[in-house]
Amino acid sequence: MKMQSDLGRVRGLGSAKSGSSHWWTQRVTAVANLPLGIWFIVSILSGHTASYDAVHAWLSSYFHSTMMILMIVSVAVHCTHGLQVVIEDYVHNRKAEIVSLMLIKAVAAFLSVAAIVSVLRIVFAGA
Amino acid sequence: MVEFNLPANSVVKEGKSFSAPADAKNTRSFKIYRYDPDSGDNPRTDTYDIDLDKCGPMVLDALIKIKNEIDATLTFRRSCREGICGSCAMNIDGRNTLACLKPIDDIKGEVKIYPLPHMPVVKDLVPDLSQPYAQLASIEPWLKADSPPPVGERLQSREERAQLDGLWECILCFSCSTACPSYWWNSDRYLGPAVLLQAYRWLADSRDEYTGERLDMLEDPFRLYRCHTIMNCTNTCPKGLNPALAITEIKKMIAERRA
Amino acid sequence: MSESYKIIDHDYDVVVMGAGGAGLRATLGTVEAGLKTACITKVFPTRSHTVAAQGGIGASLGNMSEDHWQWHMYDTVKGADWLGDQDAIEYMCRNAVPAVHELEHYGMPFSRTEDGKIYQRPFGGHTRDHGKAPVERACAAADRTGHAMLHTLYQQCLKHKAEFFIEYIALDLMMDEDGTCRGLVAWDLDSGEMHRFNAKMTILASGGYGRAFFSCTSAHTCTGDGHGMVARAGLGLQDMEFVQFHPTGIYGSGCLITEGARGEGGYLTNSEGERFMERYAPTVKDLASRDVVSRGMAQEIRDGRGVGEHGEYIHLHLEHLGSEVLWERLPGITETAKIFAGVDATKEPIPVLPTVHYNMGGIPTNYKGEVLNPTADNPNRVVPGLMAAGEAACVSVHGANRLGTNSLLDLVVFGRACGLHAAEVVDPKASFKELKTTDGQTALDRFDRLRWAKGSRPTADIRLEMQRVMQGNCGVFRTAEILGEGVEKLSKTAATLPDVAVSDRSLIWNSDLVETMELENLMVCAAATMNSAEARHESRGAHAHEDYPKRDDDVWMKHTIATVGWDKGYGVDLTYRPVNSFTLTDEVEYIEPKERVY
Amino acid sequence: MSKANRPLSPHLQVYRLPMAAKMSISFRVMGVGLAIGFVFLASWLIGAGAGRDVFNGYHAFFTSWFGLLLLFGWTAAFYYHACNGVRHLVWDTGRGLSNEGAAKGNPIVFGAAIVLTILTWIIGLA
Repeated sequence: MKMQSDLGRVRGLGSAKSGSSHWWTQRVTAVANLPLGIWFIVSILSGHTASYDAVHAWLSSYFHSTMMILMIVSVAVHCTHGLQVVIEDYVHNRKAEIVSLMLIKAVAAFLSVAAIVSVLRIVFAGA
Repeated sequence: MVEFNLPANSVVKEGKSFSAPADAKNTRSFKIYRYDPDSGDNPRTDTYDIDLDKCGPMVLDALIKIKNEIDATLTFRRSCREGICGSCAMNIDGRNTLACLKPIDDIKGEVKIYPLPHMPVVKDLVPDLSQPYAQLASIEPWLKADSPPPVGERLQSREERAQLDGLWECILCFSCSTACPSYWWNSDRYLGPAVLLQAYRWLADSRDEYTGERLDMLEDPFRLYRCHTIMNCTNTCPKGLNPALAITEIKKMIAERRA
Repeated sequence: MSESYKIIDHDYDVVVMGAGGAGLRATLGTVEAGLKTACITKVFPTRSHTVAAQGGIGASLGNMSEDHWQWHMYDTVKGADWLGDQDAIEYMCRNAVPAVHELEHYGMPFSRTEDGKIYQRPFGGHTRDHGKAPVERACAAADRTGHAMLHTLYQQCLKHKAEFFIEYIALDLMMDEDGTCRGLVAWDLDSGEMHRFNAKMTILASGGYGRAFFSCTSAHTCTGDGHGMVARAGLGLQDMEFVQFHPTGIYGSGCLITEGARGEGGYLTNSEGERFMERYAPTVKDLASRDVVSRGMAQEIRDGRGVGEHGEYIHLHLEHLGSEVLWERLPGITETAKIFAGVDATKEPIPVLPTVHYNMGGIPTNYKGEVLNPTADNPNRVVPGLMAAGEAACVSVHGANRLGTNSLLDLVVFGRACGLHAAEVVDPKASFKELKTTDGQTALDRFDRLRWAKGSRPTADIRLEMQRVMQGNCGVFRTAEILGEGVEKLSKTAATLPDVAVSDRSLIWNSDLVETMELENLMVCAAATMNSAEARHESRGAHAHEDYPKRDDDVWMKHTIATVGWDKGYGVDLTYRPVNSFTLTDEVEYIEPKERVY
Repeated sequence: MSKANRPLSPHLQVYRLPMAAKMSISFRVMGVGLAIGFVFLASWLIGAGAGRDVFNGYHAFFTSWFGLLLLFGWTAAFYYHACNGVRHLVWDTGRGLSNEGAAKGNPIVFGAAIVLTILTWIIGLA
């Protein structure tokens, strides 16, 4: 049974004096994702992903590999920020919340670094 | 996880029906949420058939008619009956509004009436609002200024005063907060649209000298940033105010002061 | 039976009943003075009826044109038809300017003039230089001035960490054998527990009793609870026959259209399209005081010049003001007209009718807020430990008829006065007199009696009958016959109160029981009003007696004191006390009575 | 009697969600779907770096009917999320943030997302 006063509960631990960075980053990556996403879709439609050789040729280009790495970073950040909000909204078990927040960050970090390494391998293999 | 379903003690059962007098020609059914705190039973919905020819035009008129003529135990808050006190906020026909301002004719078919959503129910249509009231107190909703006031009034230009329009008219009915899914899931930490609108009312007041401190107090992943611009608040406000815009203005102010 | 109630005792320096404008201002004052204060209220503070006030708060700021508090005082005395106590009126009008500036300093969002000052508009009965022409005296926040004020006062109470007991129903006062008030008993709707508030000072700010009538602008909660408590404590109520009809209640719903609408240039017409107020008040026309305008409207309707199918209402025109002015200065009533009359005020006239609006009478007090229990030898005898303010009180600054904007002013000025006086007489260091187990027992007995009432007449039945009698027999026009019949009918209705039926037995949020207790309070008010009116054989202010159409200063320049025998079939004893014919200071002279023309 | 035992009033069960709210929820669902898409994108890239055989495995999956269905879903999700996202960015400036603005924006977001999705697939399949 909750016996703490309403005001005590509402004031809680006070303001975290943060949150604007998260909010701002979400917007910045959203804006970045628009041209990056269009670039990616146009690339697919242009046949750059149609075969192994096409992909290698495509990503050997400095421009396209740079775009790809930027997209990976921007999308990964946007994803983790977005998922974080979803988890904070719905997961109210404190332990589960912390674990899942760490988990999505770890997965995103691993996948994006591995993907970037892969892109770099293609770039340097082609050079 | 957040519970999207109602807890076992809150599941609503079918209740009693009261039919209209035999000579009634223009009848309408009102399906009303009932909860009796003494019985320990689950909440139920009772259905009352009302002769609209012998009833005022608003949903509140129907509730009062039911209380006066059919079932005196029906319990709800009401006071001014003209939309300025904010007492009779409830969920009518699936949306939050004031019973006194909601014409029965606006609703097709059965009129379903529930308390404000996702709140602890004290009895029938009376929710416990102590949490939103405490949240209101927590934002310190009063003028804070250290400059000694002049002998007469503080001056405020008409343009500065116009900044308060759409904010100071809020009647604290909490229709908006209890319409917000984000508030449903996180009302313990998210301040909710009504309280944030009040917070912005003081940020927007040219006479207030604590803008920075107020923003500091609000900048929090939960207090402010749980707003996801779902727009239910603005959509449901019975006074036609725009809490979503007020919250956005707060976010803009915080963004603007960043390097 | 009643031993079973769980009783919680509190000690407070001051207990305030009511959290409207007067209650909040009094609470603020006592808290600021360092007194431990409890504010007991049956609704959350911002839901109090002050919130519905629209047009403005009167103060001679002179922001728009020349004005002086002496002019304001003259208008108030004249509006009151010389029944007001001029010492109190002087106190109010003199303190109006600082009171409004104080509200502004608290953060109240007043509308502004071009040069950034508080906006003021003309209002009925407020004139420049003793009746020469209307003057802009109503300090306004659009047409939601009461809302702005009430929220501002609540905010200040939050700032000062005032203690509120919200949704507590005050049952009765606790009175000592020697007539000292010792606090009150209240019922917590949320938990069902009973609370005894042991207090060195009790301040009643419980509002008016508009709901004694069938059609009124008042909220459902305006049920004269303080009046009932005072009557049950054996004290009298003053000038209850003076009930103000607001000229412009929306036809049908009774919702208020502010007088500020006429202040901004609105006017009334009859079925012939005639601006008939020119006949009744040639100088200020539609901006005459409310009793005059209401009587004019009622006369037009009686003479067959009412508008509508059955000639039952009057038209209020605003459409010529233009939608820009309406939406900026009168947004609230433009909306209200749309919702409750289905009328677009920017295009068509609004159907209106004089509607019960305000009770000039109430609990007698002096200008400090102390409640009076007058005797023949001492008309100014004070009840120790008890004060009152706001519409519940009769100071009397409104006399026989209140001017618009003077109610909000009354609230803050006399709410503040209560705070000042309490700070003066209450010693926070003095120990509390202990409560006896029997203190408050009568309140609990009454509660228990009504809770288990198994009669045959539902509360709503009796209430409706009472409201119909009041509406029909105590209206704008009164005759000896109508009033005599009213006294009889009302006593018959009151006689059925012991046969009341309550169907909810719960202690938690039992609104059926709340309404029944409110009905007993309303009956006290109704009985006092009807009997006081029947006895006053003259016409003065809001009391228009057709058999005695003239004011009679020789006989009736006196306040009525009605003592209601709530336990004796609501019979009423009437006594009288003199009107104070002196001012507070030498700076202004007593304004001698003269004929009242606008 | 106890305050702790008070029932919770119905919420999702009774609230008639306005279109803007439904769009907000689908915006979020699409976002989560796109996050899953990111997992596939990253592993596809890792596969492309790992060698021809691994890549061809991925390629076979994405050109199967199920893979194409997923791709179609992601395309639709992307356009919807992007269009509604643009609306949110506009809202963040305070513009169009009203009942009328939302009502106007709803069909625009929907229409744009549908047109762009179909257009992309027409080009892709051509």
